Amino acid sequence: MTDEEFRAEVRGWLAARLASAEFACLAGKGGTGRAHEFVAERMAWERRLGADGWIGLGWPEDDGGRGLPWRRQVIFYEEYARADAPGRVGHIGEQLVAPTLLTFGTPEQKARFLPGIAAGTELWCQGYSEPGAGSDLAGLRTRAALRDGEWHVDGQKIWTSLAHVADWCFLLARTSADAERHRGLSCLLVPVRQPGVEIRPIRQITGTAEFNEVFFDDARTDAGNVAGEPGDGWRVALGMLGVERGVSNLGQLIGFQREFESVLAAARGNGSIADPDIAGRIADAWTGLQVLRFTTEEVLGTAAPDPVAGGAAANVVKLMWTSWHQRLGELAVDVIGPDAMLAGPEYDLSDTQRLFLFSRAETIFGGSNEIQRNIVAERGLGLPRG
Amino acid sequence: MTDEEFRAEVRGWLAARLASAEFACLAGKGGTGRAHEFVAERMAWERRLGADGWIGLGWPEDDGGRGLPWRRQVIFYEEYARADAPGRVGHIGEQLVAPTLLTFGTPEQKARFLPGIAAGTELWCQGYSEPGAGSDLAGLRTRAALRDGEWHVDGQKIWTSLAHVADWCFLLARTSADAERHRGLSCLLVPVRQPGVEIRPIRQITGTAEFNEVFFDDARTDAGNVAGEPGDGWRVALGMLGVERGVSNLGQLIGFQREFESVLAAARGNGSIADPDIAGRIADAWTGLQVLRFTTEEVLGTAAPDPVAGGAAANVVKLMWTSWHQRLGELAVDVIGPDAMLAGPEYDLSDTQRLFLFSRAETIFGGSNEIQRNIVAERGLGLPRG
Amino acid sequence: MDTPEQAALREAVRDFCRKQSGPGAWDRLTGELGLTGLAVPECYGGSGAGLAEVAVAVEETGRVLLPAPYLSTALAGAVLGEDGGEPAGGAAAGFLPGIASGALRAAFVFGDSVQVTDGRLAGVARHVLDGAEAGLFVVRAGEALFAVRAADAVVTPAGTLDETRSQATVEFHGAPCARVGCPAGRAEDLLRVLLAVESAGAAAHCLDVTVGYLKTRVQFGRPIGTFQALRHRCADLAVEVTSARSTAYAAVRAAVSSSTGSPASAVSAAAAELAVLGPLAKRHCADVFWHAAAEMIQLHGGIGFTWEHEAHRYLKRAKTSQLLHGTPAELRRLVSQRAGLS
Amino acid sequence: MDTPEQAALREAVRDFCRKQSGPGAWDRLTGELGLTGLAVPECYGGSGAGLAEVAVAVEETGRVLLPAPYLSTALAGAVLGEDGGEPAGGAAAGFLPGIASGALRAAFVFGDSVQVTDGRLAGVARHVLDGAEAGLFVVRAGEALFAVRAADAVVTPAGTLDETRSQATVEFHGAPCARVGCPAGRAEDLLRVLLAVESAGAAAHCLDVTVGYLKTRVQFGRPIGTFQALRHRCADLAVEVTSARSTAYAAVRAAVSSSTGSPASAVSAAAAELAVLGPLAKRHCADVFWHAAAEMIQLHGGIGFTWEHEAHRYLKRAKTSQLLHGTPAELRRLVSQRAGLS
Repeated sequence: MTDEEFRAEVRGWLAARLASAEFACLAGKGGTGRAHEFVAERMAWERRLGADGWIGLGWPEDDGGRGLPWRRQVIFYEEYARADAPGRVGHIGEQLVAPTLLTFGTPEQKARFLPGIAAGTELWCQGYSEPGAGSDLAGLRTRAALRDGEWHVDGQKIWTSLAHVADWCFLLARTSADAERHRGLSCLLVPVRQPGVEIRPIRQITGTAEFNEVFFDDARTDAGNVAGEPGDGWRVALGMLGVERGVSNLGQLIGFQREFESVLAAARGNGSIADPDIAGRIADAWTGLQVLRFTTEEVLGTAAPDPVAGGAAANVVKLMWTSWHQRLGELAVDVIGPDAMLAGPEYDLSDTQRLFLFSRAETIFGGSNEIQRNIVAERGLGLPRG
Repeated sequence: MTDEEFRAEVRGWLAARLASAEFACLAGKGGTGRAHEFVAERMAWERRLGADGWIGLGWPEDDGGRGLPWRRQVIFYEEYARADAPGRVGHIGEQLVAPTLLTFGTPEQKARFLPGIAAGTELWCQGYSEPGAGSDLAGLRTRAALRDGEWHVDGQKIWTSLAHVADWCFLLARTSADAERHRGLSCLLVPVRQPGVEIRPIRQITGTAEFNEVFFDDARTDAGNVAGEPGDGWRVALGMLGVERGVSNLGQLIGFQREFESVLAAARGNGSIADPDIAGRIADAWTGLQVLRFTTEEVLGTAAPDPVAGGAAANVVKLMWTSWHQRLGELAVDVIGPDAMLAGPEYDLSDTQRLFLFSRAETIFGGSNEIQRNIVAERGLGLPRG
Repeated sequence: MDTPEQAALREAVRDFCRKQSGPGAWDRLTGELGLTGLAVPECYGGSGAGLAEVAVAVEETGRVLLPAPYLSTALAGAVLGEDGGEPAGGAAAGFLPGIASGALRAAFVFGDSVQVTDGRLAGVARHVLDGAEAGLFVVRAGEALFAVRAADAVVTPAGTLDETRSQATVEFHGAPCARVGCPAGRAEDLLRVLLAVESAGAAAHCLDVTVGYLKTRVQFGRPIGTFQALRHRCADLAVEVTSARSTAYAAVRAAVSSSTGSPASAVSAAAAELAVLGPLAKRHCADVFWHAAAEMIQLHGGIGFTWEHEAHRYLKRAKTSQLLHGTPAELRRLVSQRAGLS
Repeated sequence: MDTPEQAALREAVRDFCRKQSGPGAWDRLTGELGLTGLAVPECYGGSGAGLAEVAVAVEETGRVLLPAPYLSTALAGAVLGEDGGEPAGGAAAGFLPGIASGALRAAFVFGDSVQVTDGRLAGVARHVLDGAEAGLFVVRAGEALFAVRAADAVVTPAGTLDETRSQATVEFHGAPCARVGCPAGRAEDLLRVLLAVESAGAAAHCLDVTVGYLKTRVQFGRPIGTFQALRHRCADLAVEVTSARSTAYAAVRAAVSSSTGSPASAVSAAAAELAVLGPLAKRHCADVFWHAAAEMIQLHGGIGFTWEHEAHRYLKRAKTSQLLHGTPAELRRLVSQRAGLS
């Protein structure tokens, strides 16, 4: 099969499924600032994806994947975005947990967890941040202790998306009481639906709740549910941080392109494109998107370290896309004008408004831009630490 | 006399003198990036200013000044700029050394040095920065030791403007060998024209030399020539840093206004004002100048600390004016277009080119913008030091 | 620089804003504090102070995004008050006592769509700030200004992203109206001046709160306010906020000097200055406010993005203030034209 | 990503640039290294590589601001080479061997003032980059391109702020000329692409040198590269420089794919892409270069401002590259128009 045939297959599958009675309601749902929408339907969609073999495209075939090369995975994400398919609820499992287990997991762990991820039947959330440890992950205070063949977990996580629908949490916890900072952390795999876990949604700037707080009060998981060695969680977690959204960065460019086009259409529609300021910013946004695309392809698409970005290519890309997307949100609102500051009944927001507001979070979550700059300075440029 | 009568007097004096055969050549000379021009004539001009009572306007009458209030001093600077009078060569004596001696000097020092400054017959330069101590003044290594009734000075200063014409250097040197950092520094008054002092001009981005390196090799000055107590130089020097150009900041706005107007005239002249980009930046430059003027008047013109800028008002103003002036330089060049990148014979530069290039230095010298931000964060906002 | 009286007023308003909450706030603000009557002549029940005092109150209420139509109502007092230095009947006589007492809330309607025919107004205006609660509309029609009772208009409140300040769509279908002496252009510039002051106050609050957070939030074992990159961004913001406040008050001075109580010799120059500084200050201050609110969220990290934290309200207010009564690009062109820069 | 051959070429050019100095440099660059012949067909003495290889050499010579008319000459080889895939006579046959050997330096004349009448050119062009040393001018007249010997033109070198690259005023008074097949618009876009590559290389150098300085300069008892505010600015610059390089090479790929040697099916799409990416890349890269040069001076402090330090040359080159062949504002409009964004 050629790449183009593969692309046609993806496109055909998406078109057919999104036209079906079951999933027609999902087009464009669950995207930026819409993680709260149509969750049950998107869970069904996830199972459909799994059943038809669209999860784990890049995993080795021996591990239940399809062993597809990087380019094919990008094609899948591109077509997925182009089809306006719904925001994924299984991406943490597929893109964070599975790669971690493929790298650090035991054969038993892989056998236990990969099939559920691949089938879209077991959903995951990620427990890294805590109220006192946002930028400073090494300052985590959630603790886990091994007693009677089980890890007992106590503490609090925050900014945990999808916790309310997840089956499992991929958790970074302190397992060695005397160790400091980034030593003595472990990556635990903890079932979410148990008495010791309580989930509270966090209402956000958009008025809806895309994230949660998760409280662990003597929550339990089997002794074997640790990814990598106990105490080695820092290396495991950080090793996967860059991987987390690597391959999907290219796919998301298609979605950005569509968002840009809707801004352009709005500017044409209300005549604001005749304003030289708006016209100039539209040209800048389009230029910025091309620059983002070229850079993403260049620095994420090649095996060798970039001559400038060095080992911090993913960080460079994150700084670029979050800033670009945020500016697009401001432009989108400025194009529409004062109407963009009116809310619908019960604070129902338009796509533009969600883009405008939610993009403020993108420069914070997943490693704030300040943390990204620290990493670029250190790993990319080799500047000494203070 | 009313303020307006005083203004008329200043204006009349300047008009008459600048129309005289002796000084007609000086209009607009010695300004931004032109410190190297017409130095001998500007020294004569300085003596003329002194003879006619225009130096030391704000000093107490008992110390040879005129005891004029702040507002009158501003009027003088405004009219001075409006008349396009030449760049001063006596400003370090008048605005740095004299205020220091008025605050910290002995009666003998005031009697010895103030008259020469007021008369414009003794010129000063300032020796703070060193090759290894630019932003970090506390890292100074120039040393002075008291032996046989004289200070013996050894070391090197850099970025010393006017050293080649100055009679005296106001020097910050380490006088206590065992003290560290900002302790053990002293402010010495050192004659420049002696065998132990060697001056080398530094050629700058403009091709001309506005600054010098000054080498001290067993240079001498009398034991009494120390401002404030020996060892107390840090407090003396830094106490005067804000004062240094405080009152003249308001006057310089007139010069900025004239520079802006010449940019506007150029844009009208070559039609580039029809370009929305240029028109917008011209509006921004004009707006920025008004904002700068209002802020300078508000935060430097009132006795009480500004509610936001706090004790860092002078630093806020320096950040504002240097950034504004630098952007004006870029705009001036962009208005002219490619011709602005052509140099005259022997690298002779136009006013626009000097503004464009020299304004890059203004964000560095006199405390770089980075140092200014440190001070605003600490003294203005009360943010804790690391 | 505040006069001693202004400083006392500022302290009183700030104190009120610290404590205010609930439905009785408006009554205290208008009754005990008399803020809506600051620019209303004494003969109409106001304190006869002026726009400078209104600006002090607007800066302080802007700082906390006080959810009340204070700015519009106080400005209506000033605008109508310019007609009514001595009891003269007309619009002023009918409305000023209500404004001064707080019984009557006001809002301004600018834009080009309302027209006057035979003393009656017709047309529709959207995005009328503070319009949902207004009992009085001060309306531009052509170059003139008219006062209209809300009872004679059809008012449809709009849902707003910024829930601390209402907007409404206002329709006039042959509404009876009274002529107001203040030119419409001047009134809109005065509104811009007060939006500038409000923005400057709100921006200062964003900076204050952010600096406070940076002093106490500990990461990597120390307050994040010790991290130089964040310190420098706060310093840059301090420069902007300082400049916003200075610029807003320069515009206030032009507004005061061009008002009817000022010496006649100064009025016309000040009026020309106001025509430039109104749009200039509104643009500059709203831009600074936007930047301060955006940095407030970013520097707070995740917490700054929650509904419970106040930061998002400032972001929404800032963008609304940027877009209404002249976008930054529109005001740039307006300044250019009025300052003769083209 | 360089091919292995390109990587070897890059290493050779970089090595040459490290050591080059003095008047013999051009001879080594053209002789031993054969850089001007990279895009010249082998039948004319070139190596028949292509624009991608020229771009590699231009990035490296741009990094050091090599004071030689390399960019223009190598581009002339590519532009004339598109005519001359096989010995076909005409302009190509006459000039390509000289370009390949280095005996003939070239420069491009764009702008609207030169016209062709009866096979002869008339008009004046200013700011001709690399024009002072050129023996050959490739000249736009209308939509067509012509080759003219410098001996048939009046060339007046201009003094430049940026002393590492010459400019000249070039006058044609009925100069004989030979038609070149490459459309003039394409040639100017190719020039923009190479200016983009050069700017990306120079910007990377500014960042490298600045980072190196920050690692060694000690103030307050530690390398200033440990200060977070400076680290973050370098990080932002690294993002920009990375993006400039990626964008420049995307434009190079469009240039290569749209050249005559490429598969016909791809040429027309690539030509349309080049028309957008030429101006887009030149604007973006020159803007990044300007920012990098300005930060280079600021972060070096006083020393970065001296004549002896190289930083000022980069600043002057960056501004010159921003202003020639389309200012940022002009190119923004051009991109807008060509990409159909209006």
